[in-house]
Amino acid sequence: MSKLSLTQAINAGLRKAMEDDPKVVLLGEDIGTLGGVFRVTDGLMKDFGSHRVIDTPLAESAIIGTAVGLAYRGFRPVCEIQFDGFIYPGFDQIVSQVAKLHMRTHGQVRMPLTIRVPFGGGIGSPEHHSESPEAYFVHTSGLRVISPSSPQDAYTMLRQAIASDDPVLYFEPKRRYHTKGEVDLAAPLSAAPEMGSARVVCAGTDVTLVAYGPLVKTAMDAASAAADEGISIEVIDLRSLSPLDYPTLIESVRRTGRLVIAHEAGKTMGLGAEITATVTERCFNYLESAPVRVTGFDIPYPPSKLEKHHLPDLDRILDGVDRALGRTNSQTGMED
Amino acid sequence: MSKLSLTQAINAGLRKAMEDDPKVVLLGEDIGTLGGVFRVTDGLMKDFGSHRVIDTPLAESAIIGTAVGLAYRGFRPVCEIQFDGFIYPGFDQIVSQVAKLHMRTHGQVRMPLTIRVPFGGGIGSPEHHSESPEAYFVHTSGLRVISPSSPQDAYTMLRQAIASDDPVLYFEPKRRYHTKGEVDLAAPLSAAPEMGSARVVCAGTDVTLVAYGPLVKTAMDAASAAADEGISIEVIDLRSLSPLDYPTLIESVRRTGRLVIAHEAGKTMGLGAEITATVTERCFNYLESAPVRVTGFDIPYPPSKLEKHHLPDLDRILDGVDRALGRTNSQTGMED
Amino acid sequence: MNDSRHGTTVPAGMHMHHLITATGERTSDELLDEFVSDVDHVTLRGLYRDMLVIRRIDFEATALQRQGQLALWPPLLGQEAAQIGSVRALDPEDFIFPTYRENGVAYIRGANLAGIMSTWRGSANTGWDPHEFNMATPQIIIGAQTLHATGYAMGIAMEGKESLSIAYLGDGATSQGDVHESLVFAASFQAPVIFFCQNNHWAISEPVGLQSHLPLASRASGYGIPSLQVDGNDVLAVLAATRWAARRARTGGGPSFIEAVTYRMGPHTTADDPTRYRGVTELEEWAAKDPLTRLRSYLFNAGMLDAETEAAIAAEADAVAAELRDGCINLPDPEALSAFENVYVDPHPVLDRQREEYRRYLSSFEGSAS
Amino acid sequence: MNDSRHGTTVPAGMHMHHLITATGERTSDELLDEFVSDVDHVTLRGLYRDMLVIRRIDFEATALQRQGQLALWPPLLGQEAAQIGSVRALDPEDFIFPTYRENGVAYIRGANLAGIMSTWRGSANTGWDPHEFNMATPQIIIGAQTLHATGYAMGIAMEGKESLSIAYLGDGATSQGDVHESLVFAASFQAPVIFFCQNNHWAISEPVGLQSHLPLASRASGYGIPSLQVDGNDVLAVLAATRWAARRARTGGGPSFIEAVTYRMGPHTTADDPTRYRGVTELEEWAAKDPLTRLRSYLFNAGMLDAETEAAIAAEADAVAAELRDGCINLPDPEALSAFENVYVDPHPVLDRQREEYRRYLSSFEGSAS
Ligand SMILES: Cc1ncc(C[n+]2csc(CCOP(=O)(O)OP(=O)(O)O)c2C)c(N)n1
Ligand SMILES: Cc1ncc(C[n+]2csc(CCOP(=O)(O)OP(=O)(O)O)c2C)c(N)n1
Ligand SMILES: [Mg+2]
Ligand SMILES: [Mg+2]
Repeated sequence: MSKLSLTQAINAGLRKAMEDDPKVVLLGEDIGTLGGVFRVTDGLMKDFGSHRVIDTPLAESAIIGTAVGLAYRGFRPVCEIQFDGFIYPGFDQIVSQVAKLHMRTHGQVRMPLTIRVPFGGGIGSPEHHSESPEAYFVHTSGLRVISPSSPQDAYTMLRQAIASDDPVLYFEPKRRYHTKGEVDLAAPLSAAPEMGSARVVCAGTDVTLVAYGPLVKTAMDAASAAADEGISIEVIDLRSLSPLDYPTLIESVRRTGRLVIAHEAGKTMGLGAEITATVTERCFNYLESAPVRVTGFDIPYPPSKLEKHHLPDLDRILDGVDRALGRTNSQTGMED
Repeated sequence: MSKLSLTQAINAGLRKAMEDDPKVVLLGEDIGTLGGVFRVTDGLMKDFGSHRVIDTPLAESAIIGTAVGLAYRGFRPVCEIQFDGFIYPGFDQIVSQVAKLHMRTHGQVRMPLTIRVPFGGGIGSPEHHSESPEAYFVHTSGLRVISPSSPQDAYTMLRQAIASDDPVLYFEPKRRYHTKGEVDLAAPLSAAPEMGSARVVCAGTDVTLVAYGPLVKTAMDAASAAADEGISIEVIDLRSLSPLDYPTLIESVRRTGRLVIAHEAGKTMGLGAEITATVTERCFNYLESAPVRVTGFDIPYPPSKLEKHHLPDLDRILDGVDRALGRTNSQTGMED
Repeated sequence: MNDSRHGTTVPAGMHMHHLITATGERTSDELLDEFVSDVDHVTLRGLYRDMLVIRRIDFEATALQRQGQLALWPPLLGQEAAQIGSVRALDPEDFIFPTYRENGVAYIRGANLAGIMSTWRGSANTGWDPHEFNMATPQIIIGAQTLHATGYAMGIAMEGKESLSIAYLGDGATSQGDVHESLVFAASFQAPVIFFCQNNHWAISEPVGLQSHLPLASRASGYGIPSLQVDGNDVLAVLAATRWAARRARTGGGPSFIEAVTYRMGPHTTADDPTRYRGVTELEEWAAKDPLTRLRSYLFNAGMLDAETEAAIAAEADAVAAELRDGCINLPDPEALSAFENVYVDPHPVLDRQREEYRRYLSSFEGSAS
Repeated sequence: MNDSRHGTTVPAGMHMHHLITATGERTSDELLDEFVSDVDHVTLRGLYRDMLVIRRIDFEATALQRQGQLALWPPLLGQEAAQIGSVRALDPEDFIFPTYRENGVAYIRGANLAGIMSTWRGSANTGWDPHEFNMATPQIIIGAQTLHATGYAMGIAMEGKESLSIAYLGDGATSQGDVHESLVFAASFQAPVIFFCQNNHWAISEPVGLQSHLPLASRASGYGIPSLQVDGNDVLAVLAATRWAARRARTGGGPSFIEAVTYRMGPHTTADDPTRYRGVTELEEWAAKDPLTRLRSYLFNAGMLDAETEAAIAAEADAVAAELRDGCINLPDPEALSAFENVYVDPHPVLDRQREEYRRYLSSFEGSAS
């Protein structure tokens, strides 16, 4: 066991994957000499050479598109998109090529790409540096989408993503980059929970609270605070956003009868919509109240002095829990 | 009143908007001399000149991006994206510029762009010609998204979109392009229903069936068929996908207690998810059963010989209606 | 705004390489001659046969579309020399990234005719295994494949292999951002990739002059990528030009850009009506430069073609056409549930559930009337 | 894969235009001389003052960031001549589309200092009204603004006006697809747009040689867009080059591309640590070419600058800095509910409901302890 920050855990995961498989190559802007703007790839170019850790020209469509070509050639490219807001120039290659090539070729061409995306807000950044674009990719068939919330998951899930023969979007909760945790660097991948599985990170009986990435910590804090008031929250860390692990969610909601979902992305068509819809379909007779979404607003990401309002925090989550429990809450009395 | 096809109605709407406002200009591939691959812009270059109907070089990001520049200059650009699957190269400009510029400039710069997108399947086309990408844009704050289902709406809503100072994605149900209908070309816009409003196209009492664009006709057919069996379906044509007209939806569901949503886009994170989530939040105590989604599968659009399976048709919609009504249906007995 | 119509004539300022004139005379070209010094008359007749066969394939497919057997067909009529000259310059392990129009290239590479048709019939996503023929399936998103070719070539360079990739692209494609980024990456990493641009003068209804006032080949020079403009209706010159680029790629010379100047004699696809946007004079002009006619004249003059050999080639082409027709018409419709296959390599519970739901739905009709 | 490091030296092969050498001598340039024949010593001293003031602004903002008053700052240190020479060549109605680094340009255009800071403090999305100053707000998406400038210029051409737009871009930006598409559209429609590329040798940690082996200005020629390479640390030459491009734009000559060769003497932003990727020798080399020093020498030699005038300019700069600091520190934090403003022009019921919900949420804390 080693105590690592989330960035160090990702770095270790990249290193391990590169050691294990010479076909793993990294592409991105500033990932080589600089080691990435968040130092996630620190030291890798020095140790593996500039033919495996490739500082690319400044063009995201090309980062993805050349990775597709490398995959045709048998490589397993890991692309870094520097910030969430810079993934859109590469959107066409992701949606029309990466996601579709396996089906287009009847399974004959595999696209084992991993696309790393530092995402989310809360770090006081200017425009385009705090986005939560995951819903676009969850809606895109052919992709897998995951997001770790702890150093151990960051390490393990990245290795799983790189080992996966399907393309994987790997969303890194950048405001938790400095969170430290114990990481077992030696445990075999075969012993790890499946990449597509959610995890109950805190058992509870009154309400199921679902979060992923940066908000898992916030959700855990909310659960502790609620416990003081005698409310028992079961917190589920989704880990996989596509596919969603419905068996775990459904089992929990059938027990608690109540559901709250938290994410930073805007409410409309965010992950909360899909989870609410499917859980309602499959747990209709178990639900005591309507699932509650606690999310970012439907606005472009605001100036950083306003982000504390936009981002769900402990209080807003607890207010949502109150709503799910039918307790007095900020919206009590609001006309429907 | 004139009897027009949907394409003719759009053509008439463009013509009217260009006559009314010299700042309206059209940009797109093959829209000039050819009149568009669907002939939607037929005759407009001849009548308005190549400075207002602009055949652009083959580059979607530039079609959107130069339209942004034209909007800065006071123009009201109408961009044509030739087919749904070709909008992704322009995604970055839409998401990071078009959607955000009004907020970025504190309302000082307006982006009155209209982006026309023929969308959806059912016309036997090859890959990338039958997509339903609307959910990506509904999730994008700062945009409005609409889709007409009839020639009259096509005409009116296009004029409203062009007149709107907000950017509007206008999704044209291409497999209904040849549908004919009466269009009142002279009625003033002020008399038309709001661009953001849904419409009850068939009143009913047993179940609310929501559709938009190409599936409105299918939904109407389903309602007729169901009527023969004594089931009364209320069909709502969404018309506006963003914002969604919840008052209309909620009023209906509170009456019927049951909801079915149909769309061609994949199920996960499709419009059905959002509608289910919000209606569940706001009608929880009125719902007799879980809302049902009848949608495309979560797959890349299949080869055209398979599209009849992928696209919701009358039978699949009726099966969904049966599910909502608790009648025997194809999924009866399926374990949850 | 510039109201003047954009021209379709090739702008001057670049040397256009030829080896066989439109009337069938062999000329010499300083750069290209050495690359075809080994090409004898038998080989040339083989190229003629190739062109004739793919023209026949094109006719047959067009006819099948008219008869409702294909959903769509993008004709290659007029571009036979560009397709044959380029593909015949390659080694089998060189990887090809085509557009939708390189159906002649796919045939020469060995793809099964019915397979090629399956995509255009709408019964399959692909008609061949890209790894079997070292050729990707048709790319419809304009320009996207040029990045794939560049990445593939970066991979070749990483491995230190003597191989290459080739990206086919059209004149219209040169405007796309992806093509630019390909040139940037290819130049930066000195990737062994050939950008083979068929300037067929039209992007659906848009003349090449709308995309560029200059020859497309001159675009490459700003990236430091050697380029040339070749008569795309001269199969020998195209062969030579592609060999020039291939040698550069194999010997560490990095990327090259070839503009093969040719003409799309048919519609953009069978869904297109070119009479709406182009005149007959232009068509007639180019008919006079037909790639088959000129090689035929050359071979006739050289005594390599007579009525008998011509008949033999025609018979061969007819046989290919018959095989194509047969294969196409007999293509089975795909199974309903195959729509769920190959979306992912590994199991996907959400999709698996949808598949099971649809299986149940389909079986709910079993036994029921109608 | 090419394992060799990509160089940062400007490749040869293009003429670099100068008017004042690094040691402060006036030289002559065949193309540029005529464009600055009216520039007298007083004007030159004014340019010096401009540069000194924006350098002072840059220092003050950097200091404010270190003190936690700004969230981030992208220094312009070293690029004063490129920014001042270009903006001073423009007319007020010419529309500017900047990147995030043209804060000196914004100041010269008249934008309020506190306003400029508000974006970097995180308290506002914009610090000025683009229509008031004919200048868009900072663009963070690399390359995106070049399309906006091109479209704007297309609009000017449609209206038949004698005006222009200018897109600022960096060396790294030249790799983006959007920049290519801008050049394609600008050339195709002969739009009156100036592409003003500040090659400051770095894109964060990436040397310009990674983006291109050739001078960036040579990229434009493949589109038929006239271009030139100018010493970006020579304010007079930059002024002249921009006037050359502006005259072309105003007289129907269409687009131009200017590569101003300069150097980013500071970090990429205050969040960056350039010692990780570049050596001190390079920095020292460029310090010797400082844009202020050379003009100062020139003005001193010309007797236009003495201790007194220098002190006056310094005092002016100090006053600007004080105003900046004051304005910045006193910027009010935005109101919570302002986050919902300006997302749309017209009412939006879904967002309005969210706003109302959040208003209720906020007011649920009113009166409560803590
Ligand atoms: C990204 C994208 N935009 C638009 C289209 C529609 N489209 C199909 S072919 C074509 C013209 C292509 O012209 P060119 O590159 O010259 O190739 P050609 O068809 O002449 O072989 C267009 C606009 C597309 N397939 N992809
Ligand atoms: C689309 C996009 N990708 C990546 C980034 C991150 N990024 C910000 S500045 C920068 C380097 C830009 O270099 P250059 O164009 O030379 O401008 P400079 O910063 O030197 O002025 C990068 C990669 C971005 N802002 N936008
Ligand atoms: Mg073409
Ligand atoms: Mg730079």
